[in-house]
Amino acid sequence: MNFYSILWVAFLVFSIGLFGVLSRRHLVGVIMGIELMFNAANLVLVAIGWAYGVLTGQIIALFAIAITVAEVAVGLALFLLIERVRKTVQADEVSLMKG
Amino acid sequence: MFKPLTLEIALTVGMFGIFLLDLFLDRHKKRVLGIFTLLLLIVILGISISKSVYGTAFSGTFVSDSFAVTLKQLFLIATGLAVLGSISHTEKLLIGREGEYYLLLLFSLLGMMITVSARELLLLFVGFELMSIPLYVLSGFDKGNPRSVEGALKIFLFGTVSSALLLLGIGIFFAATGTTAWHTTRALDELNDPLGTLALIILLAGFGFKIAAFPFQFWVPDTYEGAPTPFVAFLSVAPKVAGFGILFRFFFEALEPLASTWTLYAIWLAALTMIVGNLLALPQRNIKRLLAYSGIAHIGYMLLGLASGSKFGLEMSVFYFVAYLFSNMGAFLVAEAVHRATGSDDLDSYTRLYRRAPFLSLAMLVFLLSLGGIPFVIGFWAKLYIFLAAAEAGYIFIVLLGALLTVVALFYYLNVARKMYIDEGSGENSFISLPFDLSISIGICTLAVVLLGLYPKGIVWIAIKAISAFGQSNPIIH
Amino acid sequence: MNSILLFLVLIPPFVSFALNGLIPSLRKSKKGAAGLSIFSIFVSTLASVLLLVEKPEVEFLFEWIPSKTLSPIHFGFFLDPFAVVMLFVVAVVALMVQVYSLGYMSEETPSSFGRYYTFHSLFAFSMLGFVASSSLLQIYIFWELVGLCSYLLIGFWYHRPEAARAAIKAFWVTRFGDVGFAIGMVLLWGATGTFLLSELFVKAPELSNAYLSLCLLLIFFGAMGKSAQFPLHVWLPDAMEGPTPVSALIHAATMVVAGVYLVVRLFPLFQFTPEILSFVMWIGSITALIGASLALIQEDIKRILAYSTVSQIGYMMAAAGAGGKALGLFHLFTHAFFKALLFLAAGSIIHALRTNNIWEMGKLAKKMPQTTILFLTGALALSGIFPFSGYFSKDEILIWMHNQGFTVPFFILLFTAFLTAFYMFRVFFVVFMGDKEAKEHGHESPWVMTLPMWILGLLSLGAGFPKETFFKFLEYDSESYHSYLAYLPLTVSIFGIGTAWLFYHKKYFKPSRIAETLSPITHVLVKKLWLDDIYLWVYRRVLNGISFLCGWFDRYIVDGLVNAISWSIRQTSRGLREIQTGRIQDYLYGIIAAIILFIWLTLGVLPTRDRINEKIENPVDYIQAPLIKDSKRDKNKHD
Amino acid sequence: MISETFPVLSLITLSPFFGAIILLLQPERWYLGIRVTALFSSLISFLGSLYVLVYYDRTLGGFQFIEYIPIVHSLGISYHFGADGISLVLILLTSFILIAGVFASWTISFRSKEFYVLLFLLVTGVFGVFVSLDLFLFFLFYELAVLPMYLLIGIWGSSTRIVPSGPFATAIKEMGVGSKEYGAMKLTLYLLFGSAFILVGFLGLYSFSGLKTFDYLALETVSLTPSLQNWLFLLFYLGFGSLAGIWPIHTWSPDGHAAAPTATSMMHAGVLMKLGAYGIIRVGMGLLPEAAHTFAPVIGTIAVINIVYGAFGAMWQRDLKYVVAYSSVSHMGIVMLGAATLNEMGLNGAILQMFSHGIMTGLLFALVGLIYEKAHSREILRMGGFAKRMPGIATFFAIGTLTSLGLPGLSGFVAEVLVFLGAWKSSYSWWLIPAVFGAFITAVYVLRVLKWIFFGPEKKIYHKEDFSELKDAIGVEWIALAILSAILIGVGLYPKLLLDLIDIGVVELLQKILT
Repeated sequence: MNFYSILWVAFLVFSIGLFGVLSRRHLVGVIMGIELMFNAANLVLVAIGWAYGVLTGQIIALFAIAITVAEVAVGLALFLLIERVRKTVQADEVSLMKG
Repeated sequence: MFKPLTLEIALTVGMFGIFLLDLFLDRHKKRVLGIFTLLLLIVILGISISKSVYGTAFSGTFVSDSFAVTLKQLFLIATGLAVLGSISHTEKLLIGREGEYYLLLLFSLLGMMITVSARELLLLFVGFELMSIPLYVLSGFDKGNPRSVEGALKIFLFGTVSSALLLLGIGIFFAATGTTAWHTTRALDELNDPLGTLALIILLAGFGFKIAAFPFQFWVPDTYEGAPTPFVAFLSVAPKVAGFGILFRFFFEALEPLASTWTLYAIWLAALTMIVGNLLALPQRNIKRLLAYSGIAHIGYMLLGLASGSKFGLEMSVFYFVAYLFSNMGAFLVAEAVHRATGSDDLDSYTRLYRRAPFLSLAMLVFLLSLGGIPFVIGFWAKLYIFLAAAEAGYIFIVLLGALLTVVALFYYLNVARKMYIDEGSGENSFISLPFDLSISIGICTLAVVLLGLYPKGIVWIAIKAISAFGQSNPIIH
Repeated sequence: MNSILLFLVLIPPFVSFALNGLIPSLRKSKKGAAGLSIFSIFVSTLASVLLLVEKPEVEFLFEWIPSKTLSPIHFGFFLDPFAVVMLFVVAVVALMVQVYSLGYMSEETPSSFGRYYTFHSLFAFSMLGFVASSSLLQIYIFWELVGLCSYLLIGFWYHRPEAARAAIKAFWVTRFGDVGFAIGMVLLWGATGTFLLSELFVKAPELSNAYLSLCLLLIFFGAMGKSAQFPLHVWLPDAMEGPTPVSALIHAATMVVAGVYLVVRLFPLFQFTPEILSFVMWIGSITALIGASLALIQEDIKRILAYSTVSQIGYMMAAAGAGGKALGLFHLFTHAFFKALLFLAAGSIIHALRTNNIWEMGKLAKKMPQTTILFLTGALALSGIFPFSGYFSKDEILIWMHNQGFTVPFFILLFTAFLTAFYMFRVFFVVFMGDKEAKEHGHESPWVMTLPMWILGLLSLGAGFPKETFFKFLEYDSESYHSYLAYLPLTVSIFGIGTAWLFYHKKYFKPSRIAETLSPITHVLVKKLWLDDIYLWVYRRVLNGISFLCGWFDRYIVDGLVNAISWSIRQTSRGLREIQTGRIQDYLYGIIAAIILFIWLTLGVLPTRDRINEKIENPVDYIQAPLIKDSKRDKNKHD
Repeated sequence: MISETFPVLSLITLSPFFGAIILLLQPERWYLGIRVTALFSSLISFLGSLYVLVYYDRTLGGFQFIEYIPIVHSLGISYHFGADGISLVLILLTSFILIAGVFASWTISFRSKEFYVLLFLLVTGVFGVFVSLDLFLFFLFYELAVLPMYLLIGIWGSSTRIVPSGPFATAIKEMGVGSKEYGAMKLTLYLLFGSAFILVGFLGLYSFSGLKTFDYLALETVSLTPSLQNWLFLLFYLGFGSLAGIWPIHTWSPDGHAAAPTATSMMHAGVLMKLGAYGIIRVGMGLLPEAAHTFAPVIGTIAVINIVYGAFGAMWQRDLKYVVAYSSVSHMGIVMLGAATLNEMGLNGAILQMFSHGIMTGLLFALVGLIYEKAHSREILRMGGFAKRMPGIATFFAIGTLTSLGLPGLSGFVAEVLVFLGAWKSSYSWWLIPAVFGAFITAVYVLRVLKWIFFGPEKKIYHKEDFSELKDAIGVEWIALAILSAILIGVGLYPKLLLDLIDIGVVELLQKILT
């Protein structure tokens, strides 16, 4: 496997995730996109770590996974709150404030 | 070996204490938590003055140099002011949740303290997240308020995407250099290949969220509008300074070979941010949104310091942080005070304020003048120094742009002043009485803005000392 | 000693003005104000008589405006015989008029009475200062000051709209002439570096003729305005809205002849420019004719006298222009007395009858015998009848014109002499011999009014006799002329009186028939040559039009642009708000935009740091003002 | 080099400042105390300015009464005061206007304490600019002189109505042209725009001179490349020019003056506009001599436009304050023309014109304020025959207008003549003709205004106002008028009094420019 091809794959996954974030209307879909982006980044870290033959990448990836979980936890709590207050979980309907 | 970590450890221990206190305190007595928090912050601030906190830990990945300590002191002050402004606030809004509120603030503070000391990307990332996640929660702390929740959603999504980018950036940086710790490998020659530049771009895009420069500023006004105001005062200052802290350290220490590239980015970001921030602030009718956009504009000015690419520029930026901290927090705290009296953030509620609350309106005027860069208050020196730095670096036209935009900014600042002092509309005439804690915090800000405006030399000295941390190895880049 | 005398002439009126001006209680005490003023001018008169006797050459200077790299400007006084004569004239007439005013203005309120005398003192000071000035700049200063007094005194009854309008008109027109004076003065200074007359006279020959001509032409333009020469004479008839003594002093005897005096005073310069002198002469001649013609059809006694003044100043100008500066001054000398007399007499009538219209007067010879005699004296003098003073001076001028070979002007002036006699005696016959009964019961004026008139009457009668002495005093050789010419002007004048007698006393001819016969000319005269209409058109259409354009342009274009810019900034910011859609997913595009921006910058699509900081050319190259001299621009290019 | 003598310039400058502080401590309704304090502190400045005028060593020349204390050494900022002939005259002007302004606003009772506080802050700024020898300090004071204006106009000002028209009608309508808030905001922003240019210029001088100092005397010694000089000069010209009211960036001045209260208009038209001209002469020409040469034609030509255009603009106005404001634009043109001549006569004239115009506009605005106070109207065409009811005001108004049209014996004449002489001596002699013509137009419109307001039959009752109740000025109001008129006449009669001083400064300046 080539050094750059890993990056390309990761980039692709990242882009898919970003596309998901930008295009999904449902907030859970959005957060899934974000997960995908994180995973792409993790992929890079792990792969590069492997390529360099050091453990740094894997360690960072482990941390990253934990942190992602924390973020998602906060996010899901927030979505519940939104569902309760605004009676919707559509991303584009949450736009009280603008301009 | 833990000496450099003294502040962080002290904070953590204190947080644990507050956590325990929170568990055992009666619902109605939780107000004491604020005072404890404040005391804790003051103690840590006291410790930070000591020389013993300097040093490195974790084989150099954690550094407590003058730059880090100075910024930490700023964070502590900002947090302290926010806490002081919140003590009487919590009563109304957040019955029984003071513990969470203060702990979250302190967690965020801890994250900031770690980020500005980090010389390693993993540590940086962890600190960054530790700083960010509590902010998401705090933004939505006013659970029943749809605006608050919406603001929280916006900062959360923006922040998370930025985190993902940051992580990707770390990966690419790792790919380009083979390491994530930049204190060991000084010669990062590989950075000059496209991968290095890519890492720079993606990392900057990730950090951009924190400093809220254009085009990362979108979440700012919405979140500010919705979130509890004392927290916004904190949010508008501390994380921004932390973001700049990261940028300064990372760019100057790690990305030095790419200096010509990132100064170019910075100058463009600075120019665009100044323009967009000032222009968008013009039509605002809500004081918090207005201050949000004006804050964005100020980020643009601070970026000029980075863009000048010299130590001089950084010094002047640090000066700017101080000026911005007191002026902006002060303005937000006044907004909080007015909000409590009138229940509104609308500019119209400032009409005839000079009759209803002479001290408050005078303080607001001082803050606005400081933000507008008017002589004899600290904001003027901040603007002047930053322009001086930019002019030194040869950006005379950007300075001209900045100076002209300052005038645009004065338009909306003076509009507030007009509401307070000139307009004689009919309306509430009753005297506004200030809660004790708020008047103290506003008083501190006012004094700082005025006194430091009269004697800026001390801050200049502190700034020079802070930046001396980047000392030896960094030639002034032109 | 002599300079003390000079100061005795100048200072008392100034002191009187200052005291009256500064102390309201003095000003408001009728007797105090008038007494002080009259006393001061009396002192001046005495001193001026002494000067006349001593005939000194005084020059006195002090530095007024310092200068290190250029020569400083001095202030001072310089007396020559011309100035001494003029001082005498001014002081005497001013004294007479001020005394006369005691009676004429007696019905004024104390404060306005005081104001009147304050202005009179200022006028006396300014006029005397003007006469004695040693430098061109100083002449200009006093020149303007007498203009100011004229303005203030014409508009003395400011509550009357006509008076206010006439005052402002007088100031505008003379000021318009002064634009020329000022420019000419500056030009002259530019070439010689001095304002001092004595130095100017020395340096003038060094100047190129064309340049000097230009300067003098411009200065003469000022004189035309002040001395009511065609076509700037339009203000003088209107100036009759002021109190009659003022008309006598300022608008007949002294201020209006300042232009003549200026030409005489600057004659050492004018003599180098024959073209300008002949221009002066022609203007004078034409003015004389036009003034006299316009006087023919007026019905207001003061306006008749005013046009007559215009015409007589034309004589003086013509004489000066023809080279006879002493003759001009001599006519000025005599004219001052008899014209002042005429005005005062007219004032006496107006005072008694409360009207200016000659057709509302009549049979005054019986009611006001003294006034009648005095008016007749003045009229005879003006018409140039022997042995009255006007005979000597006017004759002298006509003969000089003839002898110098200026035939056409000579005939113009001769014809004017005829017209002069005619219109003067038209007035006389209508007013004093006419059979119409005046509405008001006419009565003789009090002695304070008649006494000055008698003195002036004596002067009008006798001022012509010491002609030889006068010329000798001025160091001027009068030519002897014992030819048929000597009797020609007299004959013409007597013929004019006779005609008036036939027309207006005997009613042998009907004036209206003549007017009908000559209707085109009458029409032109009735319309006053359309000059007023032209000036009004210039004021209303041109000046107001430009001011409208400027004002409108400033408010709606220049300032409009400012507003438009700030408005467009506001609109931009409102438009820019649209990017803040409120939807979080739109916000996230910001990050992508940033990444694209960074990539662009890296690839050099947008201006880079170096290009931002590119050396920018000299801004002067952008401004490219055609004003900037080429050498300068080249020099900058080299650097 | 700390001054061994008494720091008199600091006294002059800071006396109003401390006056303001003392005022702040006084109870709001104790009017007499407030006024007396105000008078007292302005008197101190006045006496100080007389002191320096007398004790200035004329044989020595140059900057005297130097006070020098370094503030921020690393940035080359210091507390550096000093005055030469030019600044002395302007200091004197300021203190005269200040005293007259205090008297003219004696009767203000609406928030009078704040009024005086702001006014005194402004004056501190003005004095500071005139005595600063450190560009940084200069800028600080400059800003201080501009900013209080906003509140002064906004709170105590008055509005007028402008009919939107022309191609930018929408903008004019939506910006609220004519209201006092608009006037205040426009003035402040305009001037701060100017100060932005100035600041950039100062920073440019700081960094490009290579000296890393803001010290005027040090910067004088540097010679910069022509291209750089031209750029900096352009910045200064635009920056200071906006305050000096040069065409076409003068439009803040009519609106601002018209909206401002009496003392503010006096201070503003009388002194503040001179700050701009002073800045161009002192900083622009003094530090950038070659650029001064290069730009002289541009400055002069624009000045000539100012003169004629301002005069015609004033002629069109029917609002008394606008007339005076536009006449200021015209007269500032004379100042700038004098500066552009680059010779002794012209520059002397320019400085003297600053002084004379300052006093004159001060007088006129004081009178306009009085008339407005008594007649409640500024519309010229609605007035008439006021001379009968207010002979005193009429007299002083006449003195003011006559100075304005350049009547000899009053100070305006001397200044104008000097500028005319200078213009003819300069390389662009044709400037003389429009300048003189502009003076003629001035005569046309000022006399017309005088006639419309004071002469003619009394308009008894017109619309709602009853003018038959008009009163003349009373009490202390006379003092302001008398002081200013006396100066106009005094200087007009014996200009050498001031010109001796001015000449010293000007000759030194010229030596720098011409070599």
